[in-house]
Parts: sequence; C-alpha cells; structure tokens
Amino acid sequence: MGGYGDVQMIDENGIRVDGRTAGDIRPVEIRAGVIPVADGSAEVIWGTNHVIAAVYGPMEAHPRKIQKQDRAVLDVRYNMAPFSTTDRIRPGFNRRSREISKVTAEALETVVLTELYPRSKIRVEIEVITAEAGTRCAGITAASVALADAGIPMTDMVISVASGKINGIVVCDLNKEEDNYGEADLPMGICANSGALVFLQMDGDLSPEEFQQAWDYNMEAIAPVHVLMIEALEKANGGES
Amino acid sequence: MGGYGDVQMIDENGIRVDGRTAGDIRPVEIRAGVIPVADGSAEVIWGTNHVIAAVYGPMEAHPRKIQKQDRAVLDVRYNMAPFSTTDRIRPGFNRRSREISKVTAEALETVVLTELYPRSKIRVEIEVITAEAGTRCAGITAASVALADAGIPMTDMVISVASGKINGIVVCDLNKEEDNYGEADLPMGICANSGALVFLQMDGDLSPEEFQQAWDYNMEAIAPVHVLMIEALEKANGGES
Amino acid sequence: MGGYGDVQMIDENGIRVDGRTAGDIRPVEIRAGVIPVADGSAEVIWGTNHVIAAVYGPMEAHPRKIQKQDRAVLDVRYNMAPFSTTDRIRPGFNRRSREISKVTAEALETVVLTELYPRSKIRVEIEVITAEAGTRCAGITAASVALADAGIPMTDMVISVASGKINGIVVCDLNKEEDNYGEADLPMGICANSGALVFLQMDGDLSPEEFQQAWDYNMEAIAPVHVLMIEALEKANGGES
Amino acid sequence: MAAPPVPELLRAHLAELAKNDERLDGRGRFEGRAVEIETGVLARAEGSARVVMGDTIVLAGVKFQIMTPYPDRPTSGGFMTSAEVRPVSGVHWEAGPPSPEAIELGRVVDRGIRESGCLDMEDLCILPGEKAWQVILDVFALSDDGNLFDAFATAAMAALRTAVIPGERFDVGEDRPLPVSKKPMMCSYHRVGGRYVYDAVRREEIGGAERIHITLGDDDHVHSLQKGLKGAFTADEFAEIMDHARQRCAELRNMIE
Amino acid sequence: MAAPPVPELLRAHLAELAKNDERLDGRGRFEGRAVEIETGVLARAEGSARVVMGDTIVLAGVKFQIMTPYPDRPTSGGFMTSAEVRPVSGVHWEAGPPSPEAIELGRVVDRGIRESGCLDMEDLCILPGEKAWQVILDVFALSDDGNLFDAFATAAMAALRTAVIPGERFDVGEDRPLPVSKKPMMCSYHRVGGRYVYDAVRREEIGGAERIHITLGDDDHVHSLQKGLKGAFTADEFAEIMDHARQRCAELRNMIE
Amino acid sequence: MAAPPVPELLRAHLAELAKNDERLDGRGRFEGRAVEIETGVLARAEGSARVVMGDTIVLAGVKFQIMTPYPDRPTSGGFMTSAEVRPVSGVHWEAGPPSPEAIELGRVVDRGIRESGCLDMEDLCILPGEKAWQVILDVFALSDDGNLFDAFATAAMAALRTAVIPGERFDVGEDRPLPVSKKPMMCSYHRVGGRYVYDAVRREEIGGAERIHITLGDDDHVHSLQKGLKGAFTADEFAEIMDHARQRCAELRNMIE
Repeated sequence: MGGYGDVQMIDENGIRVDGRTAGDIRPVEIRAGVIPVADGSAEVIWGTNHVIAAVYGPMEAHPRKIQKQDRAVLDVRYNMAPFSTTDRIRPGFNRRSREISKVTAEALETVVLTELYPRSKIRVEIEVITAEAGTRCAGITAASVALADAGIPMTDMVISVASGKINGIVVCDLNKEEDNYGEADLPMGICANSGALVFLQMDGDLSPEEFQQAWDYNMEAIAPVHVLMIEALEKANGGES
Repeated sequence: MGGYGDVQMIDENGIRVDGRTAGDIRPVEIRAGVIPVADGSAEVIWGTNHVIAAVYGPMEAHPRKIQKQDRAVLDVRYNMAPFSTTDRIRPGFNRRSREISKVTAEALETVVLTELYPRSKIRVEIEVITAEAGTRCAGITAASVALADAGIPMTDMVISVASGKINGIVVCDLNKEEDNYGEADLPMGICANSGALVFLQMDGDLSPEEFQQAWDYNMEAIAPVHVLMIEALEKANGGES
Repeated sequence: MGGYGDVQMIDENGIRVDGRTAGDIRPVEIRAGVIPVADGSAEVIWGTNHVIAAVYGPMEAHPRKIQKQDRAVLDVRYNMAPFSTTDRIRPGFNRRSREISKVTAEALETVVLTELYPRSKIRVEIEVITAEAGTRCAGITAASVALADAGIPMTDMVISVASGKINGIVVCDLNKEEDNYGEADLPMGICANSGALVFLQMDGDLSPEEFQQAWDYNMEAIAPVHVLMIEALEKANGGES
Repeated sequence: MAAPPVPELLRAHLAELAKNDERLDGRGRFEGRAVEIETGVLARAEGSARVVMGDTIVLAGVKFQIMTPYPDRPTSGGFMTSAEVRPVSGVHWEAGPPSPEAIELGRVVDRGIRESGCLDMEDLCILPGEKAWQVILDVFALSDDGNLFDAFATAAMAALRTAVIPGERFDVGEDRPLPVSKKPMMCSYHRVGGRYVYDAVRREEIGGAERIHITLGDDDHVHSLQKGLKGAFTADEFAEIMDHARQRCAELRNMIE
Repeated sequence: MAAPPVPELLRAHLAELAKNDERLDGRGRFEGRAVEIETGVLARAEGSARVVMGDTIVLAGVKFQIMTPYPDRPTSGGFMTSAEVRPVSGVHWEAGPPSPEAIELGRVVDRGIRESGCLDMEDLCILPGEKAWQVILDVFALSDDGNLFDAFATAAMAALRTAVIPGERFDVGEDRPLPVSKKPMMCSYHRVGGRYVYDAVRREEIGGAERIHITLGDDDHVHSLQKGLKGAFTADEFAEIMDHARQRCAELRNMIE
Repeated sequence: MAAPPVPELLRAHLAELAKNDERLDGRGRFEGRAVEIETGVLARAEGSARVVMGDTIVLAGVKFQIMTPYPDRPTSGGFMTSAEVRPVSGVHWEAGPPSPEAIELGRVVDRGIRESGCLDMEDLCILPGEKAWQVILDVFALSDDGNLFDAFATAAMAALRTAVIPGERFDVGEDRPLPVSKKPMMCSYHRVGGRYVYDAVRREEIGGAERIHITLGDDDHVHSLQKGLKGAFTADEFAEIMDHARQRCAELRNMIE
C-alpha cells in the first residue's frame, strides 16, 4: 500500500477530496415505501451509493427443513446489480455476496423480534443499484428501514457506517476515490438507542490508537442518520413511525 | 442481413435450391412406436431433420410440490443430441432448450386432456438426432404423435411448421441452407381440426403483407402432414388410430 | 506406451527402483481412531500414500427419499485433498471421484450388515491427504478399518491392492514412478477370510498369462495387510478388535 | 374494488367483469396504464432508463465491454441481453438460477431488439478481427405488478437510445452515442375473462390464460412474436390485437427519444 | 411369460427359473440377444452407428475438433467419451446431471477403447505443439431394456471404425479414415438367480445383483474390467465368465467392419 | 462431566457453569487448549502444517502456480485461500458446495493474512507483465471440536512461513523460501453463558451465541475483525477481549517459526 503514498487525498487543512473534514459522513437521503408490491421497502442514497431494500413476510417458511420451531428465519440476500459498478458484474451469487448476506442477517436477527413468528420466514432483499464504497453499510441501514416500514417489531434500529484510514489519517465514511487508496476499513452496525454493536468487520492496518479513533467516528456518525430514518418512516406512513 | 443479398436462393422461376416452389414443404416421414420401452413414441424425418419423441405416463408426479390438484403436469424436454449438428453440442440444458421446452409444453397442454389425470405427470421427451432447420416444429409434431401413440386423450392434434423470408421472398419451411441466409422465421403450431393456434413465435423482419403470406403458407401446410400422422398411428396400432 | 520402453524400471535381477521384488508391496502402516470426533476412523500410510477414513453413524437417513426400508445406506465419499498431488487439485467432486466413491460403496455394502439398520445411513468419508499410486485401494482398506473401529458389524474385512505391468513384467503394487510408465493396473478388493472379491477394476493391456500372474500377486498380498488391520484395531480399542 | 385472493374465485370474478367489458382497475380492454420513462438514472451505466407502469417498476442499464470478434464475422461487434427478475420484485419471484419465465422474458426482449436490426453490429467494430464493442443490456425488475415484458422492452429501448460508447475509458477513441437506427416496441396481451386485454396487471395474469407478445418496428414491420402459457387463439383474435399493437407501438415510440 | 412387477417377487421368480437354468425370455445362461449393427446412420457425425439388441437401442456418433496438444505431449491428439442416458430411454432414467450409473457407464466404455491402444494418438497430430485432432465419441441411449454397457461399447467401436477425419472442412488436409488398429469388445455378466448370465435384460438387472464388465482385445488380451453393484464373487465364477467372454468377444468382433 | 445433548438444556447448563465462572472442560474463561503445531507434514505441498487444539485437528498446505499478472498490476503475484470443511471433520458438516459458514471461515482467514501485508506481492513477480507466482493456501479440517477459525489461521501462518517457492520444478530459477514478513495471529471469542470465552469447544459453540474473531499483527496492529452469528455486544465487552487478544496473539506468535 506504500506505493500509493504520494497521492494526496487530504490537504494541509484536513480537508478531503470532496470537501469533508475527517469526521464527516457523505450526504444521505432515505425514503421508505419505494417498492409498491413489497410489504416494506426503503431506498438509501449515501453519497453515490444507491441501495434498495424490500421486505416480504412474515410468511410460512418452506421448504420445512428451514423452519425454526421457536422463531422466524430472516432470509437475507445482498446483491449487486450488474450495472452497479464501472466494470459490469456477472449475475449470480458469489462468495462476497454470500458472506455479506450472512453477516447482515445475523445483525438484523439481533434486533428483530423473530420469536413472535415461529416457523415463519421474513425475506429481506437488498439490491445495490449503484455502488460507491460502503454498500454493505448502506444495505444494513436500508434493511432496517424496510423492516420498520413492513411493521416488523424490532427492539432497536441498526445503523451501519465505516471509518477507515487514508494517507495515514483516520477518517469517517470513505468514498470510492478514498477507498481505492485506503489503508483500512472498519464497518460497524450500531443500535440507535442502546449503542450496542450487532455487526463488525474490519480489514487493513490500524494501530491501537487509530483503531480507537475509527471506532469513535463510527459511534458519533449514527445519530444524524437515525433522524433521517425516522423522518422517512413518518413520511411514508403519514406522520407516525 | 443486407450483406448476403447477392447470394441467389430462388431462381427467376420461383424455384428454390432444393427444387421446391415457395409454398412447398420438405419431404416428411412419420413413424409411431419406435422406442420399445416407452408408453408412446414417434419419429419424424422432415427434410434432413431427424427427431424422436417418447412419452412416459401418466404416472405419479413427484416431488409432490410439482403436483397439480386438478390436472396432470406435462413435463416436456426438448434436447439436441451432441452429434445432431455440424459443430458438436456440449451436453446439458441451455437457455434455448429451456425456452423451447416451455413453449412446447404450453402448446401441448392446450390439447391434452390433463384434467383426466389429477396429481399425475406425463413425461414428453423430444430428442433431435439430426438437425437441419425447424427442429422445434418437428419436435412438436413428433410429440403430438407420441402422445396419441401412448393413448393419452387429446382434443386435437398439433402440427407445427415455419414459413420465412429469403431474398425478400416469403417461402414455406426453410431448409438449413435457406435458413442461413433467411430474413425472418415464423413457426406456428396449429390444431389439425379446429385450426386454432397453440404455438407461435417469430423473429426477423416482415412487412404486414409478408407476414400475412407467411401465415397463410403455414395454415395451408398442415393438412398433408396430418394425413401422415394418422397413417403412422394406424400402422403402429394395427389399423386403428 | 511403447515410447517409454527404454526407461528401465526393473534391473536384471528383478529388483525394482525402490528395491522391491516383483511380488512385494510397499511398506504399510495402519492406525485406527485418528479422528477424535468421528464414530470410527483410520489412517493408512501405504508407501507415500496417506489416506484417512472417518465413519459417522448409523444415523437417520435424510432426506427420506434416500432411505431404504430394509437396510442402511452406505454414503461413501472418496476425495483427494487439493494438496495431495504435485499439481494442485481444485476442490469439488469430479467424475473420477464419483466413480471411485460408487465402486467403493458397492464393495463395502457387500460386507457390512446393513440389514441391521433399516432406514438409516452410515457415512464413510475417505480423504486422500497425499497421493502416490493406488489411492483407491488404500481408501477401501482404510474404510474397512474405520467401519470396524466404529463397531459396525461386518461379515468380513476388505483389503484392496493393485498389481500391474511395467517393462512387460507383472509386478505387485505399482508406486508412482512405476505407475507413470505402467502398462496395466489391476486393483482388486478381497475379503480377508473368504477370499471372495467385492471390488474389481482393470485397465491397460494384459495377456491371459499376465492377467493370471497379476491376479495371483493380489491374492497373496492381502494376508500381511490383514494382520496390520487387526493390530491397529486392537491398539485403538485397548486389546480387543 | 379488491380482487379475490383465491385463483378460482379470481378467475370467476374476472369472467364476470369481462361480461360487461370491464377490468379490475377500471381500464378499458385495450387501455394501458400510464407510462413514465426516465433516462440517465444509473450513475455507473453508459445508458439507462427507469420505466414505471402503474406499480410495475423496472430498470435497464447498458454497459460496454471489448470483445474479440468471432472468426466468421471479424467486423462485427456483439449484443447480449440479460433479464433479471430477482426476489426483490415480488413475493412470487424466488432466488436461485433464472426460472423458465425469466429466461423466456429475456430472450423475447432480446429478439425484438436484435431482429429489428436497430443495432448496426458492423459499427461496433474497433479493429477488424481484433477488437469490437460488446453491448450488454441488463434489464432488472424492481417491482412486478404485471406486464414485465412491455416494461422491460420499453426500458431497454430508452436505455439503448441514450447510451454512449465509452471510447475514452477503454482508450479506443472518443466517446460517441451508440447508434440505434429504429425503435422496435413491444405490446403484450393476456387472455383474461375469455378475451384479450392489453397491459395486464399481476392479478389479471394470475387469473388469466395465455399471452401474446408482439414487437413492431418502424412502418409496422413485425420483428418478434411469442405466445406463452397454455391456451389457443384464433386467427381473428390475433388480427384484432395486431391492429391494436400497430397503433399502441406508434404511441410508445413517441414517448422515447 | 410376464415377470412379476415387485422386486422381491421378481427376485424369487428369477431364482425359481435359475433352478432349471432358465431365463425370463427363454435364452440360455450365456446366450446373447440378436445384435443388429448399422453404420452411417447420423447425417451430421463423421462416424456413426446404431446398435439394436432386443429392445435396447443405442446410437454412437464420432465428431472431431481441433485442439492444442498438452505441453507434455506435443505430438498427441485427444480422445473423449461422453455417454448420455437421457430420460428418453426409459422411465427409470431421470433428467438432470449425469447419475453415478451414467458416469460409470461412460468411463468403463472409454477405458476399454483407450486402454486397448486401438487409437494412435500420435497419428492425430496435425502440427506438433500447435494443432491436433480431438476425437469425441458420443454414445446415446434411445431405449434401455438392459445391458447398455455392451450396446454402447459395440456401437462405439462400429462408429469409430467407420469414422472419417474431416480434414477438408477444417482446412487441414484431405479427409481420411480414422485409423483404428484393434477391436476391443465388451461382454457383461449379471448375477441373476444366484449365477451369472450374459446380456441381461432390464428386468434381470432389476432382480439381479452385481455385474462384471470385461473388455477383451485381439489375442484375448484384457483391456478393461469393472465390477459394479453390491455383491461378491469367487475366482472360479470369474474364470467361467472370462472363458465365455473370450469366445463371445471374438464373435462380436466379426460383426463389425 | 458430560454436557447435555439438547441445545436448550445445554444452554442452561452453560449458563449455570458461567455463574461460577466455569467451563465445560474446566478451563478458565480466557484459557486456551494446548496447541500442537507440526510443519512439513504434507509430502506434496511446498509448505504445510498440522495444528491440533484439543480434539480439533486441521491441515494447511501451500502450493504454487504460475499466473499471468493482472494488467493493472503487472509486477504483482497472487494469493488465494481456500478453506475446506468437508464432512470428514464432523457429523454436522455436510457434503456439497461450501456452506455459508465455510465461506466465512475462508474469507476471514484470508483477510487476516492478506491485509497484514505479510506477503510481498511484488516479490512474487517472475517477469513483469508475463509471469508471477500465485500462492495457493489450502486449509483443510480433519476434526472439528470447535474454534476452526483459530486452528485454520495458525496452521496457515505456520505453513506459509515454512513454504519454499518451487522455482526449479517450474524451471524459473532456484528454489527459495517464501518471504513472509509478519506473523498475523487470530484469537476467537464466543459468548457462552452470557460472557465471552476464548477458544470455545464445539459444544460451547452449539450452546453459545455470537462470536468475534480478532487478527492482530506485530505491534498489536489490528488487521481483521469479524463478528459472526446473532447477538449484540458492548464497547466494554469488546475492549476486554481485545486486551486478551493482544496478549494471546503474542504467545501464539512465539509458537511458530
């Protein structure tokens, strides 16, 4: 990664290529109820990321062998549309999608009251329409809103954001250009009210101090996004969330 | 397609490369009862096309999830044998085969009295042994005979034929050489008695007038084939169809 | 194969490249109980071959459609680990593995008293960790020991060995180097007590006399291996086999 | 008025409506839903469109790749259509490999475009025998409330006609618009309550029988036909819908650039 | 005389017949069904044969492709066998990827031919290290009334021995016959009613136990053996069927060109 | 003391033990099982290791292939990890394509190594733009009694650090050790009985909740994190296990060459 060291992504005043300071997230828009035929849905535009989540269910889980006697199963699929990236993506599941689907399901299962719906299934479909950097975070955030829009009872809302490191400096919410030169990425899924973590990944290289800084940026970033989620749900449901 | 315009496939007297006039179909042979272990079977030799159809059933449909409570399911497979074309075909289903299997099943379901056999399955296997042009039509025709040979009750027999366009002239039943230079192809599946259509596809370029001509050629072509079907069934069943 | 004729694999005294005479097998080591979490297991080191077999069950067979009403199903998988050969093997089943799994299962089914466990399944997993030549034989031998180690009742133990031909001379138990220049290979699976055959394959070129010699070598080779099997089981089970 | 949930009752209900020449949502037999077409909606595609027809929403994106021409056509580029109907677009669409329905959908949309000759494959040549453009059209369902065929075909044409060949990104010359010489458009008809209707919604599809897809190009030339599902139709019935398709395809053609 | 439909009853019936050394269709233990071999039956194959043995019917077709030789054998061509037993050939054969039975069938037929050395791989070289012929043998079941192994092996040899290398079509010289120097033939035996019989029909297979396939070449050389299914046999039993195979393979060898 | 077989009872039993800060096998919360590491165990691999942790046994093998570098990184080699958990390693692992669990396992082990930068991809270049080494790391479970993640990561590092690039066999120079500049090590924690424990056995995994995997490199740098399974944790809980991981990774680092 040292080979990229001469590309300057942050100026002497700490201003990033898109004008943000180290702790700023990209502009975020959230809308609920965007898929008419779904039981719940949401759209998250996070920088250039464009992600749609749709929820179907609860419905009977079949085939029977996937049923859980004491709770609903969350059947989560994260997928990147073929036209979502500069180089076209061939349709079909791949290992990256499968892993992201798995950790996303595990994060959401923690907050959804699945025990209210034994032997049933709740389908959560996350489609990345345009990808920048941080699609898995935008997907988890969109899925939270879509679940709420579907009226699925949850103990908390999950918001996900990733801090990273670039040019040796820790910053919040890398965009695509920064990500290309980035040295680390720490995505976290945080419960809006409790502050507990339900999703955590990281790769790259962070010293203990850098790690703490990235952690803190993520923790601070979620509050404004939570406000947007609530507004989107109120708007979609005529004033009540 | 304009680039092929200087290849002359029809002479000044309207005679085609194999000596036919515009409305003629290729020589056709039909035999029933050619697969000893099948419940019904037929062989259609249509020009150089060589197609075999075998019928098994009605039998219990399994797995259960494919059962229909009020009728039999027609499980149709159209397949080209690896040695059926000049360039060998790799074994295994492909999108073209799947689509042809689907539209063939839908055509035959229209005439088979499937409601007589609830929860059961009728297997129809169509194998193209040698392919020229028009294999899907020969397959539907062969399957009709095989179903009748199996004693499956039907409201009508389906005969399929394709007209097309070459050198700007509409002709009936393109052969391989003509098909290579052809500008349009209109395969239809027609009920022998009612004249109703149960199968229709088309691609290429036909003006409204050309389209009507191709349609009419197909409608006129089926009667002699119907006679051959009946003869084949009579011969296979010792005088009664 | 004639092109390899000038490579001399056996000297004028009938001594092979690794010092063996024509009828000798390679050094063999057998250990039982090597996989702690399995119901039975064994390790066979045969020359440089290193093969592990694990047995799980009898257990309920599912899905139900694989159940046999009158006996247990032997679910045998033979697999070569990716690092078992000089050129890495891509993970995943292939036709060779499937065929070997099938004939191995059929050989073992003959001696296992499957009728004692109707509707159940016994899983036999054979993993080739390091491959030389004769991995299928080592696998069948290891599986026999693992089944016995799991306490599955059997009428006999199967021992498998292959004789072959090299430089026109019939020899027992080809090693890798010999196999590369070999002209025939005759693997057999023989019951230790009854002497009956439950596994047989062969390919190459053997005259009737050569065939008889190869057959006889195999028949003679099994006794010392049977002793090692019994010792391994006694050691693993504290003195009783 | 809510449609009954059970297919048999739905079918009876649709037959009842048909007696008075009515439809579930009050439309006339050959009346289409309002169509919204927006282009340039996908930031990473070289051409794109979103089409909304009632509660049916689809996207189309055009991407380009550089290919080696096939030996027998050294000066030709390529064209490929991939239709995806993922489970996001309705409770009735399941995950997994493409269903026979999705395969048919993609192939019928593809044939309508390909067979019209609207794409000049020779124009896609970069260096004869060495390099040519491959045009990849991805159509993608977001919400399926019926008639995905027409929504896909319309989005496809709108995306193709606004696509730009990315010569600069691939370092093979300047960017330039993809030339699309014609506007083949598709109209689809379902047998509902015994007679054909245009632009069926999902519940009409569920309670209906066979369907016919007609793709017409400039001057009413026929480029593609497809009959789907169990059912038979007469020559007269076909003539009637073909008449309507001629008129409606012309209208649709005026809606796209 | 009709065989009972239930496997247990069928097995008992076969055992009863065996007591008097009889078989379902009246044949003797080592008597084969009549064999019809017709070559040149496939218009698009470079070599082909149809073999009929009772109600068992199979096809074999030989096609050629041009391949790049493997780096370690620059002057060698290739040979590949693909055996297809599609659901057309019997109610017991299902659609989908090849079953273990079909895989075994293809591999055993392939080994009998390959290991006999009847194909000279060096003769298939066109340009060392650059181009060589790959021979592709497709065997295809049309009707399975038992003993597909022998029908496939016989059709394969008949097709190969009449195959013509299509040099002209590939523009690499003149057409010439594929040289096949030997005639390896297969004989298969099933344990039915306790003892081995030759050329079992399907109902004998269903009611039988293990089977043994023997491929013998010129001068009775053994080229391939395979035991299939659950069951054990003795050295004496094997010697008996090997004796019969030597005689029968010689007869079959005379039936093909 | 035997653990109850039913998950609910097991969970209750583990909670009971946790009250007294005890574990199933008598270990302390952050006490690992004995670790045995043996290298050079695979005759056909260019680097290999076997790791035994209690009844968990895994193998790692390093193989090399020659690849063409990617156009945008002409002087870089490649690195690929493949984790296989075949049914040999436990009754709960089934045959078939890799399960989501196995995919996650392989990807997390891969990231810990890749992201630490311990492999110098530029050093793997043989001829810029033409040839480079691809390092293939295969980790393979033989016996799964819990914590495959740490066993795989440890075996992987031990195998890599003893691997020899087989220049002679591929005829591209002399054999030389694969340079591995760092020692990223993984420590995994499971929530069992309400609190996190280190190095869980299989029955603790079954009766536990979420898990956290931490890969630390030299100087306690964080290279990879992964939370798996349903469950939430607090910042304080994370700080506690991170503290332990720093100490334990250092110990593990001393166990390998």
